[in-house]
Amino acid sequence: MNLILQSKVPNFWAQPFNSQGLWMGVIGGLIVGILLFLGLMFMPAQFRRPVVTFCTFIGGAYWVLLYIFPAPIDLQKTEMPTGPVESIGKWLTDANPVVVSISGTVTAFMLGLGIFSLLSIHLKRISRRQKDWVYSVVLLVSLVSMTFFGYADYISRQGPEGTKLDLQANWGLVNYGRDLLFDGLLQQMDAAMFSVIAFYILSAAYRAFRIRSVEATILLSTALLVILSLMGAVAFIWNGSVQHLANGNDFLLNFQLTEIAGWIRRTFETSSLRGIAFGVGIGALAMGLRIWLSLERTGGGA
Amino acid sequence: MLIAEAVGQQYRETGWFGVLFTAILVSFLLINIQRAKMGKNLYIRRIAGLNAIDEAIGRATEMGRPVLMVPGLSDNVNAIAVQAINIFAYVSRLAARFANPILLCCYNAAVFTLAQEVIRDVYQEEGLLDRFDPDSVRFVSDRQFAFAAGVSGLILREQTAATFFLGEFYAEALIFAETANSIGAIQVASSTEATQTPFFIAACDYVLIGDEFYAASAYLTRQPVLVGSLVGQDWSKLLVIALIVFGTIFNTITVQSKTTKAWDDDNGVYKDVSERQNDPKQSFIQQLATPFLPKMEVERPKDPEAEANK
Amino acid sequence: MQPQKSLGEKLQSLPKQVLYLILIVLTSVPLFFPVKVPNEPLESSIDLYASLMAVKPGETVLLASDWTNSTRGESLGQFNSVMRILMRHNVNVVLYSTGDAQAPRVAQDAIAKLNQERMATGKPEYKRWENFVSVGFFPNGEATVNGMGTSVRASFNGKKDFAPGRGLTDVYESPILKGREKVSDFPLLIVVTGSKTSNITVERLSGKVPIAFAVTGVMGPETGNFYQSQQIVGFASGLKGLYDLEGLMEDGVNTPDKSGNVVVKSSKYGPIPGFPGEKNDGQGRAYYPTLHFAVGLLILAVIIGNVGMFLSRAGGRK
Amino acid sequence: MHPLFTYDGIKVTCGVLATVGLYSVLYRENKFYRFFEHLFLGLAAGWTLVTIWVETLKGPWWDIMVGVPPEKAGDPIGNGNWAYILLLPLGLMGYMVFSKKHNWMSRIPIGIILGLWSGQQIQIWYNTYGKQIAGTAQPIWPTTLSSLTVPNYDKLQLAPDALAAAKSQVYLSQAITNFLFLVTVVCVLSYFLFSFDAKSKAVKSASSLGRYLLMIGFGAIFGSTVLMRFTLLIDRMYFIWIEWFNNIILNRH
Repeated sequence: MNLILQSKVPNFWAQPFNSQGLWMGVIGGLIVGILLFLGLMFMPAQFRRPVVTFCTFIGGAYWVLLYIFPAPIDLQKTEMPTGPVESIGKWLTDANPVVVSISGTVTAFMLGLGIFSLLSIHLKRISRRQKDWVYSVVLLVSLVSMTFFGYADYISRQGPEGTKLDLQANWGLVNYGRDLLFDGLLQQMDAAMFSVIAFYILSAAYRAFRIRSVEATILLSTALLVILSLMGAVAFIWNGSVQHLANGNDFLLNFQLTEIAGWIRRTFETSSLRGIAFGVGIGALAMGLRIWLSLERTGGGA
Repeated sequence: MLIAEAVGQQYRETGWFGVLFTAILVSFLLINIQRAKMGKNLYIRRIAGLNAIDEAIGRATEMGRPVLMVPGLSDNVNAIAVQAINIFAYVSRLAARFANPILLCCYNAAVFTLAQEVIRDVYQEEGLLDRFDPDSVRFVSDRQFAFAAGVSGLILREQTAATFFLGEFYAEALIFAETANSIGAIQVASSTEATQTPFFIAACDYVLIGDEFYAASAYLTRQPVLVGSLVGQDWSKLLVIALIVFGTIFNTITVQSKTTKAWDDDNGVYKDVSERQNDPKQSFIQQLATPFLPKMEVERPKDPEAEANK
Repeated sequence: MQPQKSLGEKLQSLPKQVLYLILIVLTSVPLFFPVKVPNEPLESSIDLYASLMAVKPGETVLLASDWTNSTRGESLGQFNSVMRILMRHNVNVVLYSTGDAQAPRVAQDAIAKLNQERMATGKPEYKRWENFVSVGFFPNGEATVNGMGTSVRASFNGKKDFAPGRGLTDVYESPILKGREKVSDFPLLIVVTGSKTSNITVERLSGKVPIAFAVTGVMGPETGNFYQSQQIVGFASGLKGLYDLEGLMEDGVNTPDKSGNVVVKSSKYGPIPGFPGEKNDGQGRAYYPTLHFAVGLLILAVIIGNVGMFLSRAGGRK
Repeated sequence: MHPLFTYDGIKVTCGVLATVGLYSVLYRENKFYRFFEHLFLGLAAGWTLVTIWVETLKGPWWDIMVGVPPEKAGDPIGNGNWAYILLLPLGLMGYMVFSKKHNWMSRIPIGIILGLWSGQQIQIWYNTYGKQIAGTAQPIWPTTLSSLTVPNYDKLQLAPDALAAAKSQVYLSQAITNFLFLVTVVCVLSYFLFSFDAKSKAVKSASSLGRYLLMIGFGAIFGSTVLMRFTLLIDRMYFIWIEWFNNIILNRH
């Protein structure tokens, strides 16, 4: 415990930048990791599930502990914990950034798998001259060039001179390359694909919004009402005429379009969303619990 | 001092009730999982969308066209992705038996890894490993709309006969749904994002709404653990309902009970009416949910080094 | 030869491509003729404006900028309006992002443009490092925001930004972050987002700091949920919210304009000034009128479809 | 020089071409679309490879592991935490997924990520839903019938205390709204009760009512979403017609 609870730096875990101790630690850690790796490879089969179960449990246990274990009350950087309870609490809170970085980093290392899958599919297609192999070439070329320009641009922006490149005047080829590929193409295609949805909404609404069943009718009429209320001009005219009719009668004012739509959204939209949210939330909690305790086998064998 | 150690910061923020309530929910789940394990057979109501799965695959087999599956766009492998993959394990098991080609498009590398592993297992269990093509489970892109473009391209070129969109879907939901619809594929869809469900309803044949998605694996596989936890979820929902109803009644009564002078706007006079504390923080249930414990000081020794650095 | 289609069937089976073409035309033409459409701001938008105006000059707010060009249509305008208000109030901003790796860059570009606009009117530059720091992107959003709940400093640990003359420097060396360890040390947390990051923020930080949102229209409903249960102080949703905001910046709340009549009334607040005469209108003004045509087409299409259905039913009965 | 031949001109033109290319799928799947689709996927993958280091690994992993040159002596940021190296082999275990014999190992990193996620669910559940449960419990019986709906306070011009009193009432309309809100939440929630035999009348009627109420909610969601989608389309059209056609091709400003 003492080893973990060290608050002073440098210590066993945190060595000064570029110090011999640090690099020995890194290399040592790497060796340990590799040994662990090999150890697991040649581990008897019956231990496999327990190992996975254990790792999963430890991962979850941290957050659960953090949740239920009393954390020190506004402990300042300059203060030391009063007793064992507080020091454990402090340790849990301090560990937070470390734990936070784990899943992101581990996933990042696995990205190679994704790229591998992409490459294997498209290289096969090219080598076997399958249908559309030309497009696979396009994909690979764009992949490579984006990677190249991306890194070149990134490197050129390092160091105190980096800020200069915020001005286009100081750009070099690589900066232009990255800008063209990323801002000029990638981002624009993002926006384009996103906006395609507008067309699909139109056709979907035209096809599906028919007054066939009670449900469909409810859906349709609510949708139309809300849409109209969000169109400033329509709302303004409707409200205006209502205000004119009401002249001073506050009760009638409730029939302004924005009022009605607002009421529906407050009363039914928010509430039904909340109903769903409770259900889904509990579902996620249950699923989380099952995974944490490895109660179910992922892959749901029938 | 002792209090300070017993009651941590988080209890002063969310209160003991939060931890207790979560604990109750957890216990509900565990109890029912135990019940189910002990062979108590528990009832699950019919879920239309799920009965459609077999039909969809059957249709795909007749046409000899592939089945496309997308386990949502989770940023990292989480329960939603896992649940989707569990359902897809069931789907691909059927597909494998009918020797029907499958396509599983992943958005995240970790999800891809899991899917690869799980689907291979499925084929192995069925003893049909020769039918498994590792490229049928593929990573398309981890950029939302590149993924959308890629998958719709696949749908159109492969002319998929059945498509399953289950998991975490956002704006791209409608792109998939309409594309698949335009080639007349039979679609089963569900998004844990309630905001996307109406679009699936508009464009898909069968839609699992909200929680039905989490019920799916229990419904399909009838594993005791899953069924049990489903019952536990229902208990939890009932508890939530009970809490809401109790809170409402209690709230209503408190409001009625306090009376004082208040303005009657019609007759323009003061008159006796009960007064509601319209500050929600005052309502009992709110205080239960988030108690406002006073800030408290704790005497601690100073850390000399930190002082020095300051 | 195929049987002649009845009018009803025709109306029900318009080719998609035709609808798409009409939509393109309707969303293109009006852009060349911008007009001001009348409007009444939503309460949530007023609350957002009020909470922004409530921040005192010299204070530092957290601004999670989680949008990129894919939601430029709504988010850019919202971001600009929010930043305009803060800049005019000389409020310092700590930019961070959990939504997208590109978000910080996009936000900086937007600020650069606003700066040009600002300096063109003779105001001093809104300086990087002294007025705003860009903390950058956090890949694991959920956990990072969670960490911010315990200590902002710890979560920002190791993050750097360009300090004038010093190059990359640890953000916590910036004057505007002095003595702001906890999230509760900030008067306001604003999230401008086109993705789920808003939920993540509420789930982990609600109650620890006042939170205000500017979200895309699609997220309006779920955000309304948090608004109703007072987990956030106010929000602008989509183009409507943006148009509200731009209007509020022009007219203020409970404040008379030149001709002396109060444009926006609210019983909730005292008078909150606007910025009449300054550049308040942006995307909202440019896009909102066009929107009416597009939505009009949608409604028309739905009506046609249903009319067609009824006609063919009537035909069937004969 | 005509702006079309400046860098910005070329850049915007590329954007327009890409946009049109992707739109062409609306007519039908074609070679033009296929080209831009693959270009899109390629660029996206390439960019991911860049960000994976620049955004995900450099800061949160490498810099913390090897540390950075300290700004001033004894500055804790300067220290490197070598233990972070252990994450590397952990991540690499994922790559065993393709091995016939050791593919189980890929479940270890996945297991850890899942574990972390699951633990968080338990941690955040109450913080997410607690307040919402409380917020749903509102008074459902009016405290005054002096006015059926909420009066227009601005018009009353009351003394502060009287105004507060008038505001603090539960008027009939509010009571009804609160009641409907309650009913909706409860019915929708009971629609998601799976393990209760639907033969029991109460559950059945509640859940079927829940479904109708859901549809109102979905309708409203659809309504509020539609506008955003159109906004993005308008933004594209603005890009094509104003930023490209008007400003660059016609060279007008």
